[in-house]
Amino acid sequence: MDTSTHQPVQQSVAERLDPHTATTPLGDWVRELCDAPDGGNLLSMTINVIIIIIAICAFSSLTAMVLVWMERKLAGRFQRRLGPTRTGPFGLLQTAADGLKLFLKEGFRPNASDPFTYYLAPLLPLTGAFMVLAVIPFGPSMWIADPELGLIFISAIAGLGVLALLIGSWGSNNKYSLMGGLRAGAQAISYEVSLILCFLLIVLASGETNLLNIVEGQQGNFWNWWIIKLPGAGFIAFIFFIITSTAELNRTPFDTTEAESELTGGFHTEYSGIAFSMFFLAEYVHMFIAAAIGATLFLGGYNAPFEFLPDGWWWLMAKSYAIIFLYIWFRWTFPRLRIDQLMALEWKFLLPLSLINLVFAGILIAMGWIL
Amino acid sequence: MNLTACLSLSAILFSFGIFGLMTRRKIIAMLLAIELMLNAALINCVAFAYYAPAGADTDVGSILPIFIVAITSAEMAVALAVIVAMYRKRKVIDIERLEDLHD
Amino acid sequence: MEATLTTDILFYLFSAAILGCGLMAVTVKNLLHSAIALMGCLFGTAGLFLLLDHEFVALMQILVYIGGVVIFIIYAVLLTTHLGTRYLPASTLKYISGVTLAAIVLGLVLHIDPQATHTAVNPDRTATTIDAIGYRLLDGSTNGFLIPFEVISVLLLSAMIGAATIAKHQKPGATNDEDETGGSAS
Amino acid sequence: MDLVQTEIPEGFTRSAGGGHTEEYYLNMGPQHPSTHGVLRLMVRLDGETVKEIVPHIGYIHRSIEKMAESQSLIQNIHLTDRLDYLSCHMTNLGLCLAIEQGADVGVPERAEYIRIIVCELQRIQSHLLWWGCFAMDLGALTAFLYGFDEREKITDLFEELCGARLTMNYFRPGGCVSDLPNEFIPRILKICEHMKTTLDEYDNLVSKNMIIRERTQGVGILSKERALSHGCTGPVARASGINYDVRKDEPYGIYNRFDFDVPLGATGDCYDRYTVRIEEMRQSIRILEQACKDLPDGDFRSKEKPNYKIPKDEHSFSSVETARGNFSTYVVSDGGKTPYRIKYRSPNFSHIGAINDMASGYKLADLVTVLATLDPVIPDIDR
Repeated sequence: MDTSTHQPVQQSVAERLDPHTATTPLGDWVRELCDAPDGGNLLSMTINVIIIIIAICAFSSLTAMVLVWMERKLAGRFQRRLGPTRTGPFGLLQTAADGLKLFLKEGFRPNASDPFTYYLAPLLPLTGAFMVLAVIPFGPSMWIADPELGLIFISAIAGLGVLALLIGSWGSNNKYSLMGGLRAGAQAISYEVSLILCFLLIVLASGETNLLNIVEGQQGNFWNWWIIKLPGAGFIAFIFFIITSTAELNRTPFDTTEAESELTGGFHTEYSGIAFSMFFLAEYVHMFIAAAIGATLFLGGYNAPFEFLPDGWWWLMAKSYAIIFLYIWFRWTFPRLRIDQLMALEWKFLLPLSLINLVFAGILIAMGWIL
Repeated sequence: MNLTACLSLSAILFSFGIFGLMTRRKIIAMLLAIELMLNAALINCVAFAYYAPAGADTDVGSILPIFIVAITSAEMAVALAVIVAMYRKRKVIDIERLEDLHD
Repeated sequence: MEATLTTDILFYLFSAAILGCGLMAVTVKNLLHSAIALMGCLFGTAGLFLLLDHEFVALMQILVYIGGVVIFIIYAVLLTTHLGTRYLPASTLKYISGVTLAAIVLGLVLHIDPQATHTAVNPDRTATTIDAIGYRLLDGSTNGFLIPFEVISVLLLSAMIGAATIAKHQKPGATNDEDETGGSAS
Repeated sequence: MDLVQTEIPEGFTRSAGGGHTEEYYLNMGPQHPSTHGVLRLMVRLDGETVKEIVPHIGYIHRSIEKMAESQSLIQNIHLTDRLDYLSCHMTNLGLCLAIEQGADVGVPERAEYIRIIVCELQRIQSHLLWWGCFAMDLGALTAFLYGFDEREKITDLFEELCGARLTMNYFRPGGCVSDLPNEFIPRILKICEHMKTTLDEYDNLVSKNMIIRERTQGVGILSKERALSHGCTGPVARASGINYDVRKDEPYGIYNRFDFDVPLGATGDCYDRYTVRIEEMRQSIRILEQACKDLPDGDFRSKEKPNYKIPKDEHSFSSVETARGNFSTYVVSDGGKTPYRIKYRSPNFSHIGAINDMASGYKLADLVTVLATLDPVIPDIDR
């Protein structure tokens, strides 16, 4: 992953989007190899970009593998059983075996489906996931891109995930798929409103849209994290963030889009093999991303909970996995909501309360009642 | 890359939009064409702001698109609602089969 | 961004994507395909805006246009068409008139000032920050955009309410009544 | 694929696409996760709202009633296992009671008690499976495994009792095929104690869950009148407020000796059907405890006969309360070794007939809830 020491960022947007200005040991080595030690040329830039892409791909597939294993293990524990144990130590290789099975499976396309949309849809979710992964600050000197409008970038890209479901569900030419897709569209658009209101609260509190600056603003002890620093409002917003992100991730209790007992799989009813595994992979990468964003915004990102402890990517990982544990816990505990109850929850409960919470936070900030 | 290139790009995109608006029969497709034309206008806004001479008010290059986008989404919301309501009523979204609308 | 080889390559890549997807959007028969093509076109435009240092506009393009408007369009397509819908071709006369009109407009626009080539970028220019946009939007003076901003907010709200009202389901009772009398509104 | 069909499929009252709304047909099943087997429901939908449901049955019809005519009465007992395989002891008992009535066979005291114990254990077992599937249909997968975990304990007991885990074939005319194994009663009492705490746990996990309540209360209401006219029995009828339990109203065996309540629902919605079944498990535990306490010593079977014959023109009839309702057996004999005709009355058939009344007007997800609270066993419908 491309890294760089972080100075208080006042570079121009173009400079920061330019991978060849970032300095890293690996990047510098590439530049020296390409005879361009200062600034870089087209060749070194291309090579660096390719390195970044490989890093993201490797990271996201590894994350998905770990998360699938973790979900299965935890589900086993929640259900008084062991989960996978046979493949590799503690069943760690189970996901790899599953992946291998999915890749070797025949890619099957229903005869009456629309090939263009059917094959385009599985490609989209991972693309969005990679784009968001690029702006998450993993550590003080560990990030790929650091756009000034990081938070807006995330909310913009996060809204695109639903496109794949809509397109794929229509292209499969199956009534169950189409219903799942329409549900997904309605659900994603509705819950995005609350999600962005949660983001807005952080923007209001920190006065920043840049993710690195938001994290830097929460340095120090754990009461400097926004979840505690904004008394009450931060915690409420965090809970709303967990609820809305669960809905955006289409996980139980909001998994109406794939509701296997009603829609037999929803939007991915007709997908198999690699196409299905793309959806599956993206689902877990999205879960990590949502948790990482929650950790970054509310739990201080890569900052250590106490000043005397060193900051680093391990803190972000620990916090993200704590949130992921919550998601998994929800999934294996709650039953599913009905689609109309889901919409009522958003429009009659979450949205008004988020707005009130935002006003409340605004009052807190204006009066200076911050820890 | 220069201003002329940007403006030519936007002009070509705009003419695509006009072509679509003229030839399409489905209302949704016509809305799509209008989107293209608005997009061309956006490109113009931004390009002019980028190539503005010294002392010009370049913030407007970012603010005008906000208004364009807001108006477009308002227009789209109403138009698509009308289309869906019309489809429920008549099962047709073909513009030529809606000639009786003016009666 | 300075005009370098890299930016030129990127510009032409984005232009090709915009124009290719734009052409697809207005010519492809399948409505959903043209909506996807429009999405590609808008993405290309967003890239172009990033190239032109307008990060905020680019992100808004993705957030509102692609994440909102295109999804709405796709939603409407999903609700009103299904696979197997026959797409009637336009008449030749319409094609001819469309091409002619498009050519005339293109000629007019390109004819206005082909020589006005501002290749030089103002060296002192800075990218517009989101703070500046915010201050300008809430500025009540003659230079500010407070009144248009408020008007647009009211417009958006009324459009949303209007759209919800128009698309609202009729009461089931009303439909049944019409069925029983055998009269369908025409 | 055309979403809007013009012709009306068999059984529907109105074609889809009429009026100004977008109606279409959806085929749920015969292979669908929530139909618990090979039930096929044709549904007319308006968006997500269910307008009309037409159930299609017969996908696993095995002509058991016809097969019965070519087998002796004893040979027929194992066929009744294949009807309602989740309450096969009770269906066994139904046929045995009919044979005992027709062939005039007495049952020893101990055998009567064993029958009660085994039947009530199986009622709990069947309701546990239903509880798990119900939760799974509503999306709570963990409850499914919890239900199966407890069910496994009872299934292990049955395996020890008769060697089978699903199709027991344990009862015979005049008693049972074998006596209870050693240490059986203490283990049953242990399970009873365990089930009492487990049922409270279930209440915490599912019954008191807000989402479950939202999704079941006021959903799929079956009024008392409609329940009567559809011939619903068992928990479904009792949830609608019909105080009818074969064990109380037409007691068979020695059910009149035990003290238990018949839980009733008020509105007949899905939540009532849920709570009635949960309460039935508690009542079954009560019966089990009483029966285990009073279990006498003695024979487990009256003297065995090589063949049980029902005299000519003797019609024998019995009804038992299975986990799903009134299961009746009607045997007509021509005096030969094999019965002339056997007719089984299965509760599930009536329940599936009532599904249009219960689920139309609600959402598609509610149809799944209604189906889950009906707890259908498809082989029992098709026979």
